[in-house]
Amino acid sequence: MEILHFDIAAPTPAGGTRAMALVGVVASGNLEVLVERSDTPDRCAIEISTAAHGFRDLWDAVVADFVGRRAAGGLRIAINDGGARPDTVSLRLAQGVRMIEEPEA
Amino acid sequence: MTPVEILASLFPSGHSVSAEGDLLFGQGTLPGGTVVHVVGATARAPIGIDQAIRLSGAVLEIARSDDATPILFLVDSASQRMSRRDELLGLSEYLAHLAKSLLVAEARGHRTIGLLYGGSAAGAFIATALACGTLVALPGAHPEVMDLASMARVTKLPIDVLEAKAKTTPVFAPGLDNLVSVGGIAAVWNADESLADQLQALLARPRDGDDRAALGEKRGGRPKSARIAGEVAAAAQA
Amino acid sequence: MRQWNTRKALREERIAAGAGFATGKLVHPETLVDFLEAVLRAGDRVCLEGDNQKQADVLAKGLAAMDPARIHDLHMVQSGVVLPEHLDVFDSGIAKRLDFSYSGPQSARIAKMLFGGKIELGAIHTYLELFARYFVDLTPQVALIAAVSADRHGNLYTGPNTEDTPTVVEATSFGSGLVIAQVGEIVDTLPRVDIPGDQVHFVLDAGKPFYVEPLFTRDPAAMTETQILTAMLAIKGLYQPYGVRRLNHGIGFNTAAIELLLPTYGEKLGLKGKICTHWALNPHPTLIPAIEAGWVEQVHCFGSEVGMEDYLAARPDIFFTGPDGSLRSNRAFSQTAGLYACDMFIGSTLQIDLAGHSSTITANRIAGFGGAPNMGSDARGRRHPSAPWLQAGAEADPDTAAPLRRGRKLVVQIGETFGEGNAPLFVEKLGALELAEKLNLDLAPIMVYADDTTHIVTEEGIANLLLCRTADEREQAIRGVAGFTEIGRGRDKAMVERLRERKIIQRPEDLGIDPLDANRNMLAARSIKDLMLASGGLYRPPSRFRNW
Amino acid sequence: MSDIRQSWYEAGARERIAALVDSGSFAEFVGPERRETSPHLGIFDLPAQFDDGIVVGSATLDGTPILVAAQEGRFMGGAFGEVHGAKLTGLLRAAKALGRDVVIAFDTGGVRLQEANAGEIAIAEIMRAVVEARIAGVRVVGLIGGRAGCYGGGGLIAGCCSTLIVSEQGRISVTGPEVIETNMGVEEFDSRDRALVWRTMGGKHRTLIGGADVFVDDDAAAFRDAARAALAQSARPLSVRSAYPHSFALSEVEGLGSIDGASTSLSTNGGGSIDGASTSLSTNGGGSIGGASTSLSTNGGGSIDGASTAPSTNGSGERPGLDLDTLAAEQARLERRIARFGDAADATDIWQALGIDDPKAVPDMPATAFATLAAQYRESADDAR
Repeated sequence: MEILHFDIAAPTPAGGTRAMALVGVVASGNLEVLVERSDTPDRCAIEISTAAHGFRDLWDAVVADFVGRRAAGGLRIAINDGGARPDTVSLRLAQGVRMIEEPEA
Repeated sequence: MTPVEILASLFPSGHSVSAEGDLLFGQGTLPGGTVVHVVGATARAPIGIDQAIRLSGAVLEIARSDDATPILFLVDSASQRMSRRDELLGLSEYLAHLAKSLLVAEARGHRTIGLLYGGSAAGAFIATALACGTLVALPGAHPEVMDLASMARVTKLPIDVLEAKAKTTPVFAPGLDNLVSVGGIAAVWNADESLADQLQALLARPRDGDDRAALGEKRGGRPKSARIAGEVAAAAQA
Repeated sequence: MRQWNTRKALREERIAAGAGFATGKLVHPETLVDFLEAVLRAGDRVCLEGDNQKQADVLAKGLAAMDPARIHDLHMVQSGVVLPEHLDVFDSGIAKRLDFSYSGPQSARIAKMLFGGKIELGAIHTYLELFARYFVDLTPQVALIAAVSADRHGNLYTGPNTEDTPTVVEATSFGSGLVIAQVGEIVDTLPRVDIPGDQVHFVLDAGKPFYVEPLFTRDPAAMTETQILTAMLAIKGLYQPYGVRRLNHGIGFNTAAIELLLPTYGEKLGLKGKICTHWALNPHPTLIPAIEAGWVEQVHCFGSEVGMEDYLAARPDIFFTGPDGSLRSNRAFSQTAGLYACDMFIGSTLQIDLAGHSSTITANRIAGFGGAPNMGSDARGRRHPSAPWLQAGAEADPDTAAPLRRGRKLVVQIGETFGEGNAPLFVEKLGALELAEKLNLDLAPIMVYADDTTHIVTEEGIANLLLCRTADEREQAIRGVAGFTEIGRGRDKAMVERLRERKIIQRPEDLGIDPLDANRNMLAARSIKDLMLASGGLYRPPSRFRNW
Repeated sequence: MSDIRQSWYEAGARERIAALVDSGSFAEFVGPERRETSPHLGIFDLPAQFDDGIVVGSATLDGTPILVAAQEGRFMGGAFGEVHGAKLTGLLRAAKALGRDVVIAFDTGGVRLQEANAGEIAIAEIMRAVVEARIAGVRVVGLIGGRAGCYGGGGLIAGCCSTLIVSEQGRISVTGPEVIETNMGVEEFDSRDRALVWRTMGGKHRTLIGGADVFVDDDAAAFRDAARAALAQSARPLSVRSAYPHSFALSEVEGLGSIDGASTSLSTNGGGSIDGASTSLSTNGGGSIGGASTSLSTNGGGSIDGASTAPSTNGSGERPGLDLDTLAAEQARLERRIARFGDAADATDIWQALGIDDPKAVPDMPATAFATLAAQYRESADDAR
């Protein structure tokens, strides 16, 4: 497994009060994204565990785009990757943020 | 050891165990006077619906009596029978029913002891040996959940790579030692000593719940199972 | 004195040679190989019928079993290179030269054989183009065709899968060539006559139906959220604003998703009756929900689809059917319809370059074209107006006076930025170019040329190439929807934003679409079983697609 | 789009639980945030999943506390590994201790190959835990309708459950089609013939031979309704349970049970299914029929009469804990199955022998029509499970 870490500035803090959100599943071409809160509201930390080695640049681009578009501040994100395509990664990250921002039941 | 040798060592004063195809039924008396029911699946034969229903029938008959006689299950089987007919008729129900019969017999006070003296695999292993309250084995027994060739096909790893990995962990490869490590087999008996003595000693110790996960943890084959099961059970009762 | 009937005389010779292995027109099945060796001559131009669906499979086996010492160097002119036997004849030397259109399942092997020099390649055609050449410079001397049944006079019933047969027979039989048909059975009375017996010289009772591939069945269960998003973008960003009513769809999952969104998402947008009413299309099972919901007025089919026969027969208002009730398909006519009478072609491809050329040919696979280059091209001979055609023409050329301005067919490439095996859809250099260099071809096998392509749809958005005024704008418009591929990451971000202001690029949010809304619950059917139920049990999917 | 049927087959483990239990009532045990992943997958350079492919926890269903588990069939085919199995074992042990019913949404190919030995023992531990919980009077309801089916050891665990609820897509079997084909040849089983796979192992066939109790459409709401109905019959007061910690003598609790069963099913079925419930009470005292009629009525009307005529082998409206009588009845049921159908070459032969006029039409039948047919012709397992 290759482990990648990103810790980057995230201008927009995530809303909502949920402590955790989980989207996706570890399957071929898919991934799971576990979203939790951190105590640094202006940063987003992402840890990726992937069996597809050597794609750091691509992850870099996907993560930067995500933080630019979504309210990712104050989030700690852990990813188990089953070899997902970048568009699937983007979608899951967006779903993760939406879920953690959902009002609690 | 062969079934004949095993039965001779268990019941030196004789027994009534006889073969019915590849199955065994009957009883024997231990030197100490304890009567033991014997059922068996032998000759590395696969367990299909016809074998399973016969075995469960025998176990349920024993279970009916309130005399708390132990049941000894001799096991040397293949896997479950792989056929269209068996699956069409619901093999999963037959194997589950056999396991349930053993478990309910045990709950009614009959100790159930599996004695693995040969092979066993997959669903047949679960429904026979592993459904007993205590599972012991004889040296040379060779249980396997999945053979390495099949595993190589599914994991797309060459067999020699799998064999190398098997040296570092007992968790996936076939073999008696590996099943002992994960706690599936309580003990390996000594074939050179009286099996009767070893069975009498086993019966003299009261059985205290399902300790396989604890054994697996102690022996290093299953590092997390006991703790996780305990934590879930505790959380549910909190 | 010149003899003016040498071709017919040669045909008579072939018929006489074949008669020894036949009773009347009926070939003795056990003598098939001897029969073929008797009627064929080395160097013959032969059409072995087979396209992307139906196959004259028994005749193909017979052909491959011939002795290459007797019959060799054949010139095969056929739509599809699909069965292993289609290439075996080149391995053995029975055949030498090949002109074809499509080679889906054999794409890897045909590439290897072309590189190895086993095949002398004429050209890779689009269907209609190859059919055209049957009547000009590639007229077959022998045609080996397939039908459902024959009567004793050689009249043929082709059933729903008529496809190429009338075209092949027309060219061969009236060009003084020999026509040999394999049929599933001999009957006294045919349900209908698709091919008159006087155009057919021999009939082989194959004792079983010809092989048909269910090529147009897309399992809704395999459709992804991203494909659904691209389908939403296409409907709201193209079908709606252009008002596309007459169209053709490719066979990919993205377009199948569009078909399944019509009764749900399309309905919500109020588009029923305003889009997707008339089709040149194979009978896609995924179109069933839209048909049942009343969206579709008429469909003409290139071929049929396995399992759809009873459904088609039960919907004669929608499909072209014969007096017997079954579908009549015709590839040549439907391709013509797709070229001249449709306002949109939308389909998927494997590679798109920075100019907008697209190709399904990669370094190791030569899948051919099928019908896409024809459908995906602007018909220069078109003269009738329609709203989408005029609107597209105006976008491309705002300066010319309207009465003199050509319209434009909408030619749309739709796909995800990364395809199977995470291969990028967008590339610097097409595999087709590398192939052309390697094989020293005059033309790179481009599926849809850049100047025909009007739009590209990906999950990132829609690029409208009609509105681009320079090559640079065009390149950035393509980069602007190329996602995280290297092409996409190499975009000029400022310029892409300017293109977005001019609506050359439209993002999902520009169209009021939230990508997170794209989910499988929007599909009118989420499984093959749903399609079967939607058809009222008339659609009978092949076993391999079932999970019940 | 809330009016759209939620496909059980397509849903993930967490979506299934959300659809099954009362909104907001689910509390997960050892959840993904704990990152208790498989310690073995790394050996194969395979990615782990934070919950190891199973979600377990407590919830309420119509206000009644239950324990619930759902397997994620998309992660490693829902297979049992060490952690995955241990979570279910722990849950079932708690069920026995608490006397609380359990619902398990199966979706599994069986033992996880990469940790085969651990998975195999885990299945044995789970089966023991199911049986011990059932002996203590707990009801364990299995739901089967996922992509991975319920294969291998999963099939054996399912065979230990008190009630199985299945959809057409759900497959229950030990050996999978590909494995049979690989080991025994394509003549024995052509795994690519999917129609054959489903009519041999699928939900309709299992329903018809009594391998599953309740047939539902591929609809999360239908699974919920059927689970609710199945649980509604098990409301044995805890005092009764503790008074008879092991094997109940049937006669001792029969009277109490049927009264209890009657009031429960009447109060929860509600609306249009009261007729069905009262009919079944009058003819056979409830039992599993109440469950059947409830789920059938959710699939559309017209089937209640059929359901109420289905035979019952147990006159009790209350199902006692698993005991010898249950197993004796199951032994007889399974022996009868071999005697009746042991020579059948294909599922359609069995369906014909059951009296179904046009067995070939069964696979294509919509759920409602099939449920009606099944109610009339199936071999009911009733309490013999």
